[in-house]
Amino acid sequence: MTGIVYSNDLISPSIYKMGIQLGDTAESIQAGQFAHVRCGQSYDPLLRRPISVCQIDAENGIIYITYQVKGKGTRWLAEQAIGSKLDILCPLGNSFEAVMPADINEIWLVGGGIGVFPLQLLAQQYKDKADIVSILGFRSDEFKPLWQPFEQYSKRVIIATEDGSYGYEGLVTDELILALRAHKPQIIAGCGPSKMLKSLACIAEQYDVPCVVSLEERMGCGIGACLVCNCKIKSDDEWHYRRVCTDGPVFWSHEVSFDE
Amino acid sequence: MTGIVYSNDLISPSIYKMGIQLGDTAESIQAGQFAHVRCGQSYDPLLRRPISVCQIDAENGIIYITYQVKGKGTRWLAEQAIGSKLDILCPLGNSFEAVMPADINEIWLVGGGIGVFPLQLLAQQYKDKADIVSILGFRSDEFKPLWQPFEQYSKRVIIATEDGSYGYEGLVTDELILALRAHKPQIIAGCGPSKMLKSLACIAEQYDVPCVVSLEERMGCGIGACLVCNCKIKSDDEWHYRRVCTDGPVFWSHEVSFDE
Amino acid sequence: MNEINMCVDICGVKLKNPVIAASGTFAFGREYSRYLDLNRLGGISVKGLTLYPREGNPPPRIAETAAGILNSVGLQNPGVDAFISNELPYLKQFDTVVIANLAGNSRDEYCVAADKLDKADIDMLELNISCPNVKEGGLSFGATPESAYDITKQVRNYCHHPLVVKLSPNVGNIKDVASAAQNAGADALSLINTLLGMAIDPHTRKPILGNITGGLSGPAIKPVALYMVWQAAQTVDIPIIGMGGIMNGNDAIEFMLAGAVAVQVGTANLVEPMATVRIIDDIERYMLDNGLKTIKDITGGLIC
Amino acid sequence: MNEINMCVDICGVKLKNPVIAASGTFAFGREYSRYLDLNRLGGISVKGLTLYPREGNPPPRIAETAAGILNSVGLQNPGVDAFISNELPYLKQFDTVVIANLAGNSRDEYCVAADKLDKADIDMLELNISCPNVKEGGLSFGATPESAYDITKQVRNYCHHPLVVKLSPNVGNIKDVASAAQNAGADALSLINTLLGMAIDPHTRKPILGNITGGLSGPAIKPVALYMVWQAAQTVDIPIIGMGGIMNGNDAIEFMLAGAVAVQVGTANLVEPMATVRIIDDIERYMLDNGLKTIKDITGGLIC
Ligand SMILES: Cc1cc2nc3c(=O)[nH]c(=O)nc-3n(C[C@H](O)[C@H](O)[C@H](O)COP(=O)(O)OP(=O)(O)OC[C@H]3O[C@@H](n4cnc5c(N)ncnc54)[C@H](O)[C@@H]3O)c2cc1C
Ligand SMILES: Cc1cc2nc3c(=O)[nH]c(=O)nc-3n(C[C@H](O)[C@H](O)[C@H](O)COP(=O)(O)OP(=O)(O)OC[C@H]3O[C@@H](n4cnc5c(N)ncnc54)[C@H](O)[C@@H]3O)c2cc1C
Ligand SMILES: Cc1cc2nc3c(=O)[nH]c(=O)nc-3n(C[C@H](O)[C@H](O)[C@H](O)COP(=O)(O)O)c2cc1C
Ligand SMILES: Cc1cc2nc3c(=O)[nH]c(=O)nc-3n(C[C@H](O)[C@H](O)[C@H](O)COP(=O)(O)O)c2cc1C
Ligand code: FES
Ligand code: FES
Repeated sequence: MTGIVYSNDLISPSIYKMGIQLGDTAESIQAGQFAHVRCGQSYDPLLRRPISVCQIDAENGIIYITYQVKGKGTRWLAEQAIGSKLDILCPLGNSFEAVMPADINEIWLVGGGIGVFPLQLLAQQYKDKADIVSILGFRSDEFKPLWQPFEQYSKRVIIATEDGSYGYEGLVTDELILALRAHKPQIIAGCGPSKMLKSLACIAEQYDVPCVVSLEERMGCGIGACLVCNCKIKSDDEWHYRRVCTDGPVFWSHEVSFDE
Repeated sequence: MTGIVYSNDLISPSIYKMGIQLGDTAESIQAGQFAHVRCGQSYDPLLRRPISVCQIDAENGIIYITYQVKGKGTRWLAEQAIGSKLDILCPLGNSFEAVMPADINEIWLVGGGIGVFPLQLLAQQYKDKADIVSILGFRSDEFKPLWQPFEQYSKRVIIATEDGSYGYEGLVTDELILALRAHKPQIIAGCGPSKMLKSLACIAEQYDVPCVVSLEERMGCGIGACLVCNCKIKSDDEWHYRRVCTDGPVFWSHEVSFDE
Repeated sequence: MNEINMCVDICGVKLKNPVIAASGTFAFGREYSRYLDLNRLGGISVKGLTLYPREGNPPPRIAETAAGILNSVGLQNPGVDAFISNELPYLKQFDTVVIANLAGNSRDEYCVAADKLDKADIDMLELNISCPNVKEGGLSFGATPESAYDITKQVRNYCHHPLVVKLSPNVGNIKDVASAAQNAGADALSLINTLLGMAIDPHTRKPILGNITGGLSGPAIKPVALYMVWQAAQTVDIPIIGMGGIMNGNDAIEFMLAGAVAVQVGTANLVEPMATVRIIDDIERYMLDNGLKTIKDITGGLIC
Repeated sequence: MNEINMCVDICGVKLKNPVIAASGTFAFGREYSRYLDLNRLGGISVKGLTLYPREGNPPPRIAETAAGILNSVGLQNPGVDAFISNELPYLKQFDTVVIANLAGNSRDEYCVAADKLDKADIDMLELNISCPNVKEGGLSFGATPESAYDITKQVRNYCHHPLVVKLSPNVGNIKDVASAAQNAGADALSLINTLLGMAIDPHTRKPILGNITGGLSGPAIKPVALYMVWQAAQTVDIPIIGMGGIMNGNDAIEFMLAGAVAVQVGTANLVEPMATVRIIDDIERYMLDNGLKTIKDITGGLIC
């Protein structure tokens, strides 16, 4: 499908937020789902890039993605002017809603770095149904624009920065433990680097709180056909490879095998 | 060297004229020389594209190229906005001046289609030294903006169009023969498709008029090192491969072996 | 009349057009049915099947390279039995040719699986002796003319459907392997499978793929694929199905000019789910523009 | 101290850094001296030389492909004698290692030319048994372990300088050819030369190259080259010079991590005349950033 670039702004060091006009599709998207974006007509870069939808303006048919410029694909994205056409497959993936129980009224969002984007849409979509606490970690306060959107949707926002330049100094998981000692929420939803997710899964198990996580893996098709995006999912004593693009990206944290 | 796009306009069907700020280099360029332009940072397209310099604004340090959008490289060029940076090697190649005798005071320019661009700069640079007659062929009158620049520099401009929509209907070489029957100029300078150049070389030989031509060949380095751009050049009974990028692109027509 | 006939006949099997989805990039068709009408395809070569189910290799399984991708899926598949009971009936609903792509670890495994598939309702068998992503088997069968001859001969005994042998480009001389497969009884050849390759992350100093090495596909390999198809076409008399980096109609035509009667489209599906259908349309337009009436007017038409 | 030492020693020849301009893309250095200081280079491998002058193949000799180029130059060169009298003295003015790249049509031709070069003031001989663009000779010598062994052994007799054998990727198993060259007395290996390939213009229905086929180089082939360098490095004990699609410092580092002590840069020179110097600077910055003191800290450092 063709999207039209509606806005494309640098909001933090090497992080851009882009609005894309997608029409009626916009309102059908659930948090955790992603857009698979072709970055130009050239064969270099060749593959689409998966980017989470982080905000929806359903009324105007606009979705927002926030992306860090890392390599060829995201660099190309950053160069696109307002009005440019984007070749997009969207929405792809299962979504948090598809995995979580239906009756959620209290949810803690635990995210690190660029892993906060799918949680942002989750916050937007659950703000009226559930009490939201956002516990987010960043390198420094330069990334303030990444946590600001959470403030309007959350009962409470706890920020940890690695350099202590804002909020608590340290890891987001440390703050989570402190908070869990005081109260156990109905469910935790996490997204971030796989090391962080691994700790999160351990903590959730230890405190016996249900936890869903959104994973990232290198992708090809994004639609479930090429089997390159797999992660190890345990069920009983067995494990199987499951596709992050269609079986996920959201899984129960206790099912994910993080050992690789 | 880095050039800055100064202008980039569609002037005829799929033909763009681009001004590029090159600073002091601009005034040193001779007609027949070309710019070797990198079309983006991607590896697809990978090679630079050779494009003749067709006009110079020495005062402002601006060179002009006119190019037809054919494939990936020229399509990329057409998308460049004013102010964009271009990675350019320029000037490359020998030039008409380097091949022709020093005392030229009468010159006929014979060009076809996009082959007229190096001749345009030749006209600009010889307008005060020599009487210029331009005999140019195009597909139709849609390409009028390609011959208009010749009008201010030439004593006479003869246009042939394949569909007869302007000037004479037919081939530029037919018009050349008619003109040669009336008068033989001191020298002919030609550029265009190789079929046209082959006829031109025959005609020049037949009428015994010295003739220089500017050739095109697929290029790699453009600076004489990779030996991929060769053409067959005769000298006495022998022939040798010569590099179009550095030994040319301008050669005496009687030396070129057009048989391939 | 401007009637264009895009049909091709490969050993008695009629394809409505020469465009086949390549094995491993199209799964069993289901995922693509959301994006295109499977009835439009000349054929579908399904994900490589093995006798028993396989989980495949550890992630990451894909690395992007310049104009190409490396994959190290390693034949993750549900096994031949599950294919026959769960996937084949789905595919047979559509009016397109179903090609079963078969790989194995041993001669016996190939033969038992070939026998099962042969008794099922497939249209052709594609013998994959060129998968670079499994330790034993796969590529090792396709690496020399002798081993290619041997495995083709064995499987031939169990296969009464047209037998397509899929060749590896990781060989010294493609002509020898092509001849060997033909001599062993192959009804057709398909080529190329992926080129062995590798990618390294200079920062972590580790290979990008979990399996260290992988198979290179996509536009990057097109010149190599085209060369090998051209070489094979000059060597054998049986039909050739060409592939390797086909992204658009012009690419497909180049392979047919070089001697292919049909083409497979792989990596392009990962980039653009509608790629196969767009390529069919492109070929039709090329035929119209050039006044060609049948695919025979293209195949082998290279002038040199 | 932050002293970085970029020197590498290849069989007793000292290169000030591991970056060598690849044969056929750098001519005899003259053209590049306008763009960069030749003294900065680790070495220069000159255009492939033959005993007698050669005109090379008919044009067109280059076709751009996705992230790559096909070339069919066909060893156009002035011959060994003219090289020694006209080009070598020019190159010897610079403080860089001069590598004579040698090709031939026959064993005798290789040997006579090697003898002439050996007596001249070169620093190393690179035996090109992998040129895909000449009918006899070239590639055919590098196609099998046996023929590679034989020609290396022959030339070894005439070569008292370090002998680098340049391998072809158009083989079934690079390990076998690498071993053969080592066993025959090669002091070092360089790889890869170009992959055989082809490009067709669908409109004219003709091959784009005058010689129909050509050799593929550039970023497109990097994954294949990296794989082969890694394979060779695990097989032989002699130094390996890696190449194939190196465009920047990271690419060079990947080859060194895979086991190369030095790298050659080819196609990149055609795209950007300053490529070699930029790559040297990139490697230096990588070493600084990662606290590495010598190239040995990179070579073979792949973690897997
Ligand atoms: C489901 C999902 C959602 C994501 N959401 C976001 C988001 O909202 N914002 C954001 O900044 N990033 C997100 N990412 C990561 C993003 O896809 C990569 O940063 C991006 O693909 C890098 O592309 P590049 O061209 O900049 O980098 P390159 O290094 O040039 O990429 C090379 C290849 O590796 C792949 N790749 C590299 N890093 C990653 C990664 N972390 N995950 C998956 N593939 C990778 C690329 O897709 C490409 O195929 C998400 C990833 C997934 C799987
Ligand atoms: C000395 C010289 C001067 C030129 N001056 C002009 C000019 O002033 N205006 C203009 O429109 N064109 C000019 N050309 C032709 C121009 O270089 C090609 O049209 C252009 O390279 C096509 O690139 P592309 O990416 O659009 O096409 P693609 O088809 O994508 O190109 C593929 C490859 O083929 C090469 N190629 C394709 N056609 C030609 C050709 N005719 N000559 C050389 N290489 C070719 C490209 O450079 C590239 O390497 C000149 C060519 C030469 C050699
Ligand atoms: C992700 C992926 C999985 C593949 N799996 C198989 C397979 O199971 N069996 C097979 O014969 N080929 C497999 N291939 C190879 C393709 O069928 C095809 O031969 C190759 O990719 C070259 O074509 P392309 O460049 O169009 O992709 C796979 C390719 C890719 C990219
Ligand atoms: C135009 C051109 C000419 C070449 N000529 C030679 C040659 O004469 N001798 C040789 O050994 N290799 C030759 N090569 C191969 C390169 O030296 C190198 O092995 C190959 O191009 C891969 O490296 P690259 O991808 O960095 O170009 C040539 C390559 C190109 C592109
Ligand atoms: S990316 Fe293809 S199956 Fe997930
Ligand atoms: S383009 Fe390299 S020598 Fe002319």
